[in-house]
Amino acid sequence: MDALLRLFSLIPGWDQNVPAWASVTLAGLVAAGLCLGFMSLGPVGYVYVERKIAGFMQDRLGPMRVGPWGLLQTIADTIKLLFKEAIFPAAVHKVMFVVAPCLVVTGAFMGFAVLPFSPTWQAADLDVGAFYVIAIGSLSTVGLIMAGWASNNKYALFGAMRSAAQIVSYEIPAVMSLIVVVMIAGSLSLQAIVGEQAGGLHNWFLWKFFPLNVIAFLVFFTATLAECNRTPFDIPEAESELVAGFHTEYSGFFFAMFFLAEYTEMFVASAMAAVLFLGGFAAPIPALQTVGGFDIGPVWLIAKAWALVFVHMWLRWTLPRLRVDQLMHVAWKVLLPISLFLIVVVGGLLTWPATANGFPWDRWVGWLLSALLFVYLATTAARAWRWHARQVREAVA
Amino acid sequence: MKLAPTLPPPVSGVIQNRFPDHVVFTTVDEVVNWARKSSLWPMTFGLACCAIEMMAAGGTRFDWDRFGMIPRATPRQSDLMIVAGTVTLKMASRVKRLFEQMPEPRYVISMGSCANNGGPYWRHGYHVLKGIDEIIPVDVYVPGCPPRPEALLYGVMKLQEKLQEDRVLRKKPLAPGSLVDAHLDGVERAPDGSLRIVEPAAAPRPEPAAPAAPSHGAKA
Amino acid sequence: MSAGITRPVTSAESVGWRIDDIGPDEMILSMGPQHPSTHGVLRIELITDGELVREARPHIGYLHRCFEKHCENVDYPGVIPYTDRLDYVASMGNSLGYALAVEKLLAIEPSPYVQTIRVIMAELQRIASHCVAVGTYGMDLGAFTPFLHLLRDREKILDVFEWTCGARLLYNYNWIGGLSHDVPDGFVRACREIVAEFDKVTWPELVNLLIGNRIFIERTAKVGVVSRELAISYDLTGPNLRGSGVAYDLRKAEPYCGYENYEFAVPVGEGRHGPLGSCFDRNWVRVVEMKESARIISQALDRLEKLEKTDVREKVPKRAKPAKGEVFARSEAPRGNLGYYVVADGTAVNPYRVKVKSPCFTAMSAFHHVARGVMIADIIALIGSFDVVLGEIDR
Amino acid sequence: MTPAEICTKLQEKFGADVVGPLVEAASPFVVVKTERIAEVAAFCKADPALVLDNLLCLSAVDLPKEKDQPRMEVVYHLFSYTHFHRFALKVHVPREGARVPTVEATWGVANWHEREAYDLFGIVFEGHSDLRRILLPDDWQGHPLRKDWTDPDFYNGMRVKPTEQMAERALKGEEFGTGPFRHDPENAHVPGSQS
Repeated sequence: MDALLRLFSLIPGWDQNVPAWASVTLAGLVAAGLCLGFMSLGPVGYVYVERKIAGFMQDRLGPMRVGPWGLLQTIADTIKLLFKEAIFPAAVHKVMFVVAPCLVVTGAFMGFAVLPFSPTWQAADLDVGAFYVIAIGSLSTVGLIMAGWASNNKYALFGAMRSAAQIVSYEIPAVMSLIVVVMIAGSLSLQAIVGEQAGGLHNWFLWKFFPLNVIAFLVFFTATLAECNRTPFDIPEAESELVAGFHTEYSGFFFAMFFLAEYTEMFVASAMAAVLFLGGFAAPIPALQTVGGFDIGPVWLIAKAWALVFVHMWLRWTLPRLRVDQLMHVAWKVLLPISLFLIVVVGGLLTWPATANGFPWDRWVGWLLSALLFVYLATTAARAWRWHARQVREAVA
Repeated sequence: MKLAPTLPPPVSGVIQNRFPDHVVFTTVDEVVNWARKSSLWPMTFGLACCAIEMMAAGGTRFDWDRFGMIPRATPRQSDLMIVAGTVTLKMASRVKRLFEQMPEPRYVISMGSCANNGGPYWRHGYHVLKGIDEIIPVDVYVPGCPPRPEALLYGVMKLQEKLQEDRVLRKKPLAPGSLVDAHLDGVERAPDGSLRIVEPAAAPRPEPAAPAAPSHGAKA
Repeated sequence: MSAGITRPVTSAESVGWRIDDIGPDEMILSMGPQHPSTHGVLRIELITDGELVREARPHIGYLHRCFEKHCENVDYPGVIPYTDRLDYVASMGNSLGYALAVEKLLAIEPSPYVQTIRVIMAELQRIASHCVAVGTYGMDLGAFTPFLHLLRDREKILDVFEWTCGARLLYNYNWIGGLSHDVPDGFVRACREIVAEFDKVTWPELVNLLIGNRIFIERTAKVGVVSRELAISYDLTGPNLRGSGVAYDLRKAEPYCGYENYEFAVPVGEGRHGPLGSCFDRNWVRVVEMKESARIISQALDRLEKLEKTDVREKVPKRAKPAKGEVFARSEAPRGNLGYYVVADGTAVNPYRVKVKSPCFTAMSAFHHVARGVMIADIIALIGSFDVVLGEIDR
Repeated sequence: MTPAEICTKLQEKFGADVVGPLVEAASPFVVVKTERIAEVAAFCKADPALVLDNLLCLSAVDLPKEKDQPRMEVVYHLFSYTHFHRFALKVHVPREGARVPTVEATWGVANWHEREAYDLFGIVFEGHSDLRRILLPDDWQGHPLRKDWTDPDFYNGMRVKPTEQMAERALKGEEFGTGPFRHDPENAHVPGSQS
């Protein structure tokens, strides 16, 4: 918005003739329009990429006939959905049935308001930006429950209840691991968080207190995966169980809105992970931050977010899905304790008197605890891998 | 005698089928038709043997995703119903309901002999529907028992060809090849030029040769 | 407008539960007949309390194609195409069972050459059928990719079938007393390549991608336990029975088609990750069986090369008209013991009565026992683990 | 045990209620008195020498033209997973008002088999917990596998028995579309115009 306002003041006579409130409103509208455009066009890319990735993983081609290499596939899908009949079954609650997809899309879309694409390209630099994203992200829960309830369909209701339980549960580990970052950065503002990480790869929060923040990143990523209802946490719309979950009764463009929201949420969640742990718009090498005098921060952020979106897709086409109780087990008994532990240790490391009695306690205790956790996790991972390998070996033998 | 299903539907949309043939509307129609034919989402709806070949058509070697087909589990989000397999009398009402649950425009491919006309169960199948066109209209019939996946894909391509000729914004002729104002039983033209279905009682309807009351088999 | 159904079919629903049957917190969830993972047109009514299933009741018959009526109206060889359509995922096994039953009535013994080809075809079909079974099972649990990989490898087997008899899915291959076509030149080599690729690529990949996956094991290992007694009382057969730890395989116990000449193991469930007889065990038996089938094929191919080639239609009767009598013959189809009860009245060229004991029918009849107290997601896992094919349940 | 031994054992226990002698066929069987079949079944399963714990198949056969007496038969094919022997029991029932005691309590699988026999033959199994149609719809009339069955013309407005006209069309190779929504080349509807 700052950038837009500065752009406006370049126009001769603007500042004199246009009142400030009008400038701000106009800038807000333009920023919203840009975000909306970005958000609506994004899924065109993601869906195509997802289908191509699925094709690659499954030894087939994916879309090929619509445009060169099927590039126009998603556009065709969108036009078709626009011209499709929107069915309102007789027994639905019409108002809620219509409001629900709008609410879901709004929730996904509002996350864009604080995403920092560069020091100046940000719709609003809120002081509580990180908190805002999490809070607004749960707006979609309301939409999903409304959709499930208004549909008057048992499968839709199941999907809605599942998604509510899932999103509420997974928000907690996500917030906890976010707190770790906030404590390190000392601010909830996303600009400040990225600013702390500027100056190259080694400054990313991912490597801070190695390996504590790597674990925090994994917890955050897993939790957002669940919040976006992606495999292995896609139980709210589990196709083989609940037909299509909460959007079973939606057709035409209302369904497209859910689709849009899902992919947008995926991008916002990945972008948030990139901002919090991977330096956001900061380039891995400071020299690459600008090209020909232009700040290419947005490119870096989008590239990092897309890399994480790719991991989402990769997981989706590899893993089976969990059952409801196993899902809750993962959230409450695995992710939450880990993230609480991280808060305690990182908090301790940050507040410990730097040198008590002339001895660098913070370093030593910190490294000791980190080493313990690392050893524990490494052995767990190794055990899991050995176990898998044994299964395969025994099976093949 | 004109049969009821060949009637064009009443014009209900605000812009649908209301415009004359004009370069603008023709182009819009073409774009919409292109989008519709490029993104035919079939319903995952397997009945019998043909469903296995349908799965194969969606599988790695034949891969109907190349045509932009993604199977959807719910009828609300699908455009195409592939009736793959034998429709029994017990299942027929469900198939009809599923078809009715699909949003317009919807298309039906009848896959395999059983769905076409009862197939090998035609003569002695006391519980087999003699063709899916007894209950729902069909766009493309794919013969075979079961048809190969290539045959199904060919059927899809035939449907795409057919779709490209559809009229979305432009007025529909009452029957292909006839003029716009041609007369058709059961349809009348309102003063504003739109088409209306007249009262069903007035429309000639096919009378089954035998009384519709089920004549019972031998009772014990 | 609609000339189809003149009155709504409501009475068919009346067999469902009444309002008194469900508690205050419970509801009835109707799954099917059109549902992505009921493997066809199965309908299951569930009484659920939230995600928990208190009671399940399967309804079948949505694919009742009057097989037994057709058998009484066509002649003996004419039944074979209809048997193909019973279990349409494993047609070779079905027609083999019928051919064996009628051969018993007619007292025909096909030549060893024919029998060896039959064994090869049956075992290839077993691999192809289990590919679909295990693949769709993975898909039921949310893993899409293994399914497509298995379909890809199944196509190679179908290619061989197509090469031999011209059909991909329903073959009409096992005739009474012989086969419809001899195997083509180069058949042995093609089969060897398939078996080698299966052993080297498909199978390890399947185990690595799906069966060894922790989520897959968690979802299946403690779910749907079928005890030995329940399995026998409900006549579960094939992999479903062996998954409960009963090492009974007709190919070993009552060998037919010269199965006694081959060396193979009968895999049974071991309770690897949970109680014996769980969904995992049933699925695991299928996975191992594929490997054993590959072993049998290799041996049968060796045998085929050594055997003297005979005309495969040599003993096919011109006019099959058995004397008055009846026979109940079983064979080990991929889904279990497929039994044909054939009654001949000695005067007609068509069977007087044919009754099929289908393994899926009996497996489904035990479903309500196993489905008590599980979660909705487990219902899907259960249906998949029984590996039912509706064409065979409903006939 | 051989079938002969099993037969002797049954005759020892049930005497004249095992009606016929052992019939040596490809699948040997004895005929049992209809009223006692449930007890015979329970004995077959419980007796340690028999342990016929598995009901392989329960089939019904309609024999309207049998010389001595038109009747229906219910055939029980049994198997033992303990001794690995097979045996078969048969009961004779009249064609009209056939009633057979259920063996559901002995073999769980009999539940569905008996429902199927009821559905397709109209044999009533007394004491069955849930005797209703299994394959055909509930409002179906008649029992189609009986030999005197003739196809009805319509079921709920859907054609069951093909007409002569349809048969002619099929013979001429005009295979597709015999229904009211049939494909009519002269009046082929424009796609998307279905209603």
